[in-house]
Amino acid sequence: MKKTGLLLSILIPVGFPFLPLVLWSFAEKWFYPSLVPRQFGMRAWDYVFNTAGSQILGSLSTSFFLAVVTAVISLILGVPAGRALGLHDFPGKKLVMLFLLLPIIVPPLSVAMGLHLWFIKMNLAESFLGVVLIHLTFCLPYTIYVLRGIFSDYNPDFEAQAQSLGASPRAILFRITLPMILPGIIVAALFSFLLSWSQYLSTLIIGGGKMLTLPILLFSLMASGDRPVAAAVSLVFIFPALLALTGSAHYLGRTGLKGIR
Amino acid sequence: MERLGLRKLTIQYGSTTVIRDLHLSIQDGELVSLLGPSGAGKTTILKTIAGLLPPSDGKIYIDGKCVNHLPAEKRDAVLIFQKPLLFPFLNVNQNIGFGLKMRHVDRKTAVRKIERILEITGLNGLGTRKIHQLSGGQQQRVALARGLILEPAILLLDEPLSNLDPGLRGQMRDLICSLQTQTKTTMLFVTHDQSEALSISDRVCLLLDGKLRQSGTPQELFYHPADQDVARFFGCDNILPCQTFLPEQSPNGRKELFAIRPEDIEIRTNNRNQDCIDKSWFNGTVEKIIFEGQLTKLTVSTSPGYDLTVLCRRPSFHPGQSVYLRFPKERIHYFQEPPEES
Amino acid sequence: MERLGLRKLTIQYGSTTVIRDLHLSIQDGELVSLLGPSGAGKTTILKTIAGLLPPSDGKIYIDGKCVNHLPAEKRDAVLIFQKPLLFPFLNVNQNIGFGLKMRHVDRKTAVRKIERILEITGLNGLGTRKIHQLSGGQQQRVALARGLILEPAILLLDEPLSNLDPGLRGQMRDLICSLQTQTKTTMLFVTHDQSEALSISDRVCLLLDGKLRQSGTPQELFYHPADQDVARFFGCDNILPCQTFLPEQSPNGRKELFAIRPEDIEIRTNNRNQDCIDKSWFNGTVEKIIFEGQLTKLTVSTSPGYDLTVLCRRPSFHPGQSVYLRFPKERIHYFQEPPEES
Amino acid sequence: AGHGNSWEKTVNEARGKTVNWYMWGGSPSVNKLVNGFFADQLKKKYDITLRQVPVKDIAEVVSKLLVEKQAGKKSGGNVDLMWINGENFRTCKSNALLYGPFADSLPNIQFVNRSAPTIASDFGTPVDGMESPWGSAQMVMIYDTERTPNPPRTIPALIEWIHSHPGRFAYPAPPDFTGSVFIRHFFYAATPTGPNKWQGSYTENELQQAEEATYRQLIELKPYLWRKGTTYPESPVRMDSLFSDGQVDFSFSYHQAAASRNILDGIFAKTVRTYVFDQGTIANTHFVAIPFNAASKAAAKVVANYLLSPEAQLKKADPDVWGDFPIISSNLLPVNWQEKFKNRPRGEATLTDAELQAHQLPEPPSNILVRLEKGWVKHVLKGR
Amino acid sequence: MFNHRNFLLSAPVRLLAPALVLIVLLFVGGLILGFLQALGYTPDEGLGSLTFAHFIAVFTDPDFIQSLSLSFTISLISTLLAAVISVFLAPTLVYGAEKSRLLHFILQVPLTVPHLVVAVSFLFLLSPSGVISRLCSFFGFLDSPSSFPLLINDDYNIGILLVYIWKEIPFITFMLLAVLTNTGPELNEVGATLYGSPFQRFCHITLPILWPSLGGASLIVFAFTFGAFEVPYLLGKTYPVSLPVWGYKLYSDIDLLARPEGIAIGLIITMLVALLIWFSQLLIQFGYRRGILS
Ligand SMILES: Nc1ncnc2c1ncn2[C@@H]1O[C@H](COP(=O)(O)OP(=O)(O)OP(=O)(O)O)[C@@H](O)[C@H]1O
Ligand SMILES: Nc1ncnc2c1ncn2[C@@H]1O[C@H](COP(=O)(O)OP(=O)(O)OP(=O)(O)O)[C@@H](O)[C@H]1O
Ligand SMILES: [Mg+2]
Ligand SMILES: [Mg+2]
Repeated sequence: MKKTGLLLSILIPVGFPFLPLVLWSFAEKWFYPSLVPRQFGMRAWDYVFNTAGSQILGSLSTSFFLAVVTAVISLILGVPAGRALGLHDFPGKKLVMLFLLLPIIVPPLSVAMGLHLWFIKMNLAESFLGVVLIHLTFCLPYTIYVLRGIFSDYNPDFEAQAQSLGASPRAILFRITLPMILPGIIVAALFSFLLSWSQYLSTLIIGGGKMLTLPILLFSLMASGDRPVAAAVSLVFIFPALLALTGSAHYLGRTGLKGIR
Repeated sequence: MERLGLRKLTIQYGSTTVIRDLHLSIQDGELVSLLGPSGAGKTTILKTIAGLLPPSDGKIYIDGKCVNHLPAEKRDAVLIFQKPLLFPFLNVNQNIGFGLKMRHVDRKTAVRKIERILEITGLNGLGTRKIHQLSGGQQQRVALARGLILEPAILLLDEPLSNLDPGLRGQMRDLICSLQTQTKTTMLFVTHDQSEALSISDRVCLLLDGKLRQSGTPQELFYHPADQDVARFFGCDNILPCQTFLPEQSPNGRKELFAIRPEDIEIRTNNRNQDCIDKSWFNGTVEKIIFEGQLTKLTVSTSPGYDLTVLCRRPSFHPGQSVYLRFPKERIHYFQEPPEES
Repeated sequence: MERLGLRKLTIQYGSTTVIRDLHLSIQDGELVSLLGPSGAGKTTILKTIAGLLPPSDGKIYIDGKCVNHLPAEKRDAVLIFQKPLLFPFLNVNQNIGFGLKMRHVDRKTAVRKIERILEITGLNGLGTRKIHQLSGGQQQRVALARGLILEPAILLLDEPLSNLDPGLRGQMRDLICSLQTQTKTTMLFVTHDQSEALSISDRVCLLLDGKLRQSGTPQELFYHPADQDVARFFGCDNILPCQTFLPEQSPNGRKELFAIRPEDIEIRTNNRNQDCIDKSWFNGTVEKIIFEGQLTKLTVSTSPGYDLTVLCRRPSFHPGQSVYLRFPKERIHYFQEPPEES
Repeated sequence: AGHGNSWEKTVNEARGKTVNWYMWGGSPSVNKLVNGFFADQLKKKYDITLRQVPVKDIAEVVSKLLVEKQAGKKSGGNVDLMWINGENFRTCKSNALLYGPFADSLPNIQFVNRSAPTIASDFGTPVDGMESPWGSAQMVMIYDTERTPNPPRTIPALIEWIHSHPGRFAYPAPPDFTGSVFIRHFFYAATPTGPNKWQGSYTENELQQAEEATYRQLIELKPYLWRKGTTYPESPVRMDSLFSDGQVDFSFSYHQAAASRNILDGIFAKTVRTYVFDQGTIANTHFVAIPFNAASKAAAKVVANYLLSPEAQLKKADPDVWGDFPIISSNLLPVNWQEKFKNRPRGEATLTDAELQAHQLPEPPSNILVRLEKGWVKHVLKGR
Repeated sequence: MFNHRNFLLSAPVRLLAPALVLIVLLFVGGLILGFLQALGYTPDEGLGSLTFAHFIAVFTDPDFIQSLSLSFTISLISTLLAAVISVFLAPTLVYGAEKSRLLHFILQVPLTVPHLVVAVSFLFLLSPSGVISRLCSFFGFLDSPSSFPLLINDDYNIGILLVYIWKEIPFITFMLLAVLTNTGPELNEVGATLYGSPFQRFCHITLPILWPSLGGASLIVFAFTFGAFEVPYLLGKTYPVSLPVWGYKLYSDIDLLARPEGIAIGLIITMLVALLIWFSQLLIQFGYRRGILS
């Protein structure tokens, strides 16, 4: 009973903002002050899937590959770093940690502005790689942050046990270490993915509109005032993120997406 | 044949020496226990033998070959950790077969071996269980099976029983004993529990302060401790000066202290005068009586000013009572060497 | 005066009943221990008394008042948990003074009380330490002090020693005893360690399978177990049919089984024929000898086909040897009631 | 023939190339036209892939080119074509950010009356073939015949109307281009000698006086605006929503067919109509330009040329598609095309060509435009 | 190449090196390059023309104080509100519905929704003709549409605050939930048996437990909202604008001279955030010394 009340008091405020998005995306004619659209229709969805389909699909895949590549690189660099910070003690650890985790707090705006000119010179601006690099500046620290937490609860004796049972270092890495930290890897990957997925300004500065990601497309659509289309694209924008969340819900466990921004 | 040999083994963490100049030799088929209090460095030794820690000095021989420069996975010594450390993403069979897989043993042989080991460790039918579906005792048995199946030259067991309930502990102790008899696996068994070490092993090695203090049969260590610390470790609190208690018995001037086990002291009420004329009896007062079940522990203060611990069965004393005590001659243990200052 | 009374207390988690119809009464100044194996429901009982779990049936009286409907903070019972559970964000003084602060005791009185309790728990000078600067034993003492300072009607202690090293455990046991004598605090002490329960308490209550099986002095439980399970819990494995072993001694037909403690069985080699003419001696064969230190455990098979456990000191037997055994009449324990089927 | 030859070379060179056309992406109907019809035709005719890059404000692209120039990126730029005019063109031209002149080499330029002042110069900056025209537009007022049967047809009448209907009028905050064109009408109204004054010579003093009068009017109007002028709709689109939601009674657009489009999309009610002020409303031409470092310059030229084709211009003028004015003069076209242009459909809320052309005002030079925008921010918005 | 034994055994330095190199190059490098540009460095003129003029121009602009205080108020209020609500929400969830996976899932949803989308949906909700206004008018609370209070592009930044609060409450709550589930209910139970009433337990046990991570989470929220662009851009007033919006507008101005000022504003935001971290560290240390914290 009490639990149901609690559930509702969370569900309603969380769910309410989705209501106008859904309603608008199906609205054909909806004049103020009628409560529900006077006429429902698929114009907006038709625009999203047919008229502008290739553009929206294109930006969907740009966003997606950007986020996936960023997440993968973050993991490749972040797993060793997280291990060092979570498992080892060494002089200067605090300072290194500050360095590696500071980009979580500093807004990406300043870094992107600073790097832009040099990225242009090195032909990195408006390129996939350039945008991946700028996303890495804040995704990698988040990955390290998550994996540090995982590794500080990690028992390296599992590796020693495997080695004593005859496992080579390579076998240990792939058969023991990675499976053991798999939940952490999934969470970290999800973090990176979501951060990169929803990034607007730094993508715009470095990608210059050429890297047409969903947020950039949505932003330019917002100027159109075509509310049904903006609502439909917004929903398209949320959907993969929700899918990723649902898919990894099992690994997130009780701590959930602790620390995602 | 010597399965394991340690020669002048010294192990350091950074600059602190944990183990110094350790010598140890274990023969084929022996079950040796390494006994020591918490923090003595037992795990450290096992890890070094297994190749998980580099020694700072000394040599390690397995089956007569020096293995100092072999990595852990190439040594024929398998370490079983204190916690079962089963891989949670593998089932029981896969856990037990892990080592075989690492050695590329073919599937058929592996399956046969796993079946046999499940049998002798009493895990039949649990092969396809997930790890979290096992009880603590079952997990520990899987961990044992995982090591045993590799038939290593030596199996190193790090307090495999300390995480178990007292009831289970007895069962597992028996299981290890019977496995050892069945498979003739040479084992080095680490524990901090003396009764475990005394009851399970052919030979006990006592480790105190990073040094091997004494090595011998359980009875040797228990009844003939090499020094005061060993005696105290085995619960012999009564370490007394010869001069005060045994002025004439003292066999030669060099022996200054002797030990007598609490359960070896004879104690009587001093109202039955007829027997107490013997000069070997002396006076004491009962200070404290603690019933501990099979034995009751008395603290008795003696006239020379020493508090003695006496263990006896079903005593009929009460605190404050005056008693007679006697040290049976054959139970007195003189230390071989002059005791060190501590 | 009754400090704590439990009447027909039943506790359930969901639909599984953990404790059924428990009766218990603790008088002012008593130290009662609640003994039971892991999972017996000991913690559950303490939490229920303290008000942290609601009982599903029965009444709880503290100082004669029924407290069933009082929340934990209004009950005059303080629970000390297995882990010290000190507040990490407070120092030692603040931890100890926590309860006083909750009661709005004025600063001066609080400071005085804290000083006194630091004194008697041997924590002088540690008052301003941070929690993580304390050793495990010190932490446990702070936890004790934090409860004691409130002078509750009853102090509930949940295995306060089980997380400590064996050495420390003895010291803390002595401390609790002496605190109890000094402060006359009524205590309910939970443990799964029988020697702890036997040595520390005025009265022991044995909990098995959610039921209170026996309650009495340590000696009563140890030597006069109410039933087979109690006997087995205290290590008396020899539970034998009267008809086979004591056909003529059996006092009346109803008693079917008797118990004899392993250390009470007399054992002799059967080559000294002169003594063994007594009819009370019977034959056996030594199967297994396990040296456990103070006592050695023998498994002896008897001609009626029972395996007996015998504990004796420094035996000179060897496996396979034929021996004579005897059950001293005065050590035989007949069970009061017909044993239940199990 | 030589001319034709080199164009053939251009077309050949353009084959298989991709053209990134950076443009304002705020209009779904324009997006649809570009990504749909234009892209399909270009692919079919020239094997050119047209890729629209929608941006919020083309000024961002200009500043991007500036940085690229600064960074020395002289070729391989991502922008092949951009939709541009006015101040942005002036900045590009004066900073040499443009490739050209190229417009006069386009075959289809023959359909354009190049001597018309609005085509020869862009907000007072001579075009010089550095950009190619592709459409023109005129500001129209939008109202709902049901709510406001008799809309005010002069600026003073509008001011009066706002006074008597507090809170029912809003305009987007300059430098938004619709808001900016709106205040230019006030500026023209505040110019005693009429709008053409600024096309010729004028003194700084005269300009200042007109400016100040404009700001005075607008400041004085503030309390009667929507939300008492504390905030402004930040885009024409936001103003359209306010209008369609009945929050305000007028909207306006720098695009004469926008209202018809909105009625079709169900955003405006069917009773919405447009009108122009009696003194006229401002009209301008929009162009496409090729940046100095564009990667596919030839293909960009082919696209610019295609945009001037009668086919593309007719499609663009269809109110169902967009409704933008054709930039080509129908009298320069072949006869069959002349017919088609004459009979092309118009949206129901769109005024006739004659009505609109009779009420066209020129844009002031872009330096005046910039001064007005900055001055508005300073005096009207920030109140300094 | 990658050596597996190194991964398992080697010194932390080697594990950290790749990540450190990347962060130092991109993050630290970006800040330094930004600083150079804010000082007026251009590839054409080189280092010769360095000047603090752009910083001075920003600092002396009367808009600076306005923008700063706007950004600061938005961040402060949204952080405070989100923190306060989370502090009450987290214990309620842990002690009230610890095992409800569904609830946890629902609460995670806002974390995955980009700020941009939230801003769009709140625009649809709160605008004068938005869903809420329609609801009010449907139930007869409004006589005319213009009597609906302005919640978007308004003087009090209600829309921005609501978006941030909606997004950040789950964020802080999850940080706190992790602490509470790690600590378990035992300390609270101890408090109860030591006579602490529920309110006393909340003040003297739950709050001190939550304090460190609450501080950390709030710091992150504050820094993020302080440096974020999308939400104030879409939902903010025409004037004054928040610091990041102002900075980006200057940065993307077609007047090239405005660009260094834009970068300068970006760096000022960074410096203010760094200052905030330093200051909070100082506060914590002060707390340690005074024994307020431990
Ligand atoms: N990684 C390490 N770095 C530094 N010192 C260590 C490390 N591991 C253990 N030590 C120290 O070495 C000593 C021996 O540790 P070890 O773990 O071998 O003891 P142990 O005999 O196994 O104790 P236990 O019975 O508690 O398992 C201890 O004093 C311990 O503090
Ligand atoms: N929250 C719970 N929900 C359901 N069952 C529980 C819960 N807590 C304990 N139990 C079950 O109740 C029984 C009694 O548990 P309790 O913790 O009281 O045992 P205990 O005697 O204190 O054991 P130990 O010596 O291990 O502390 C156990 O079988 C346990 O599995
Ligand atoms: Mg160890
Ligand atoms: Mg318990």
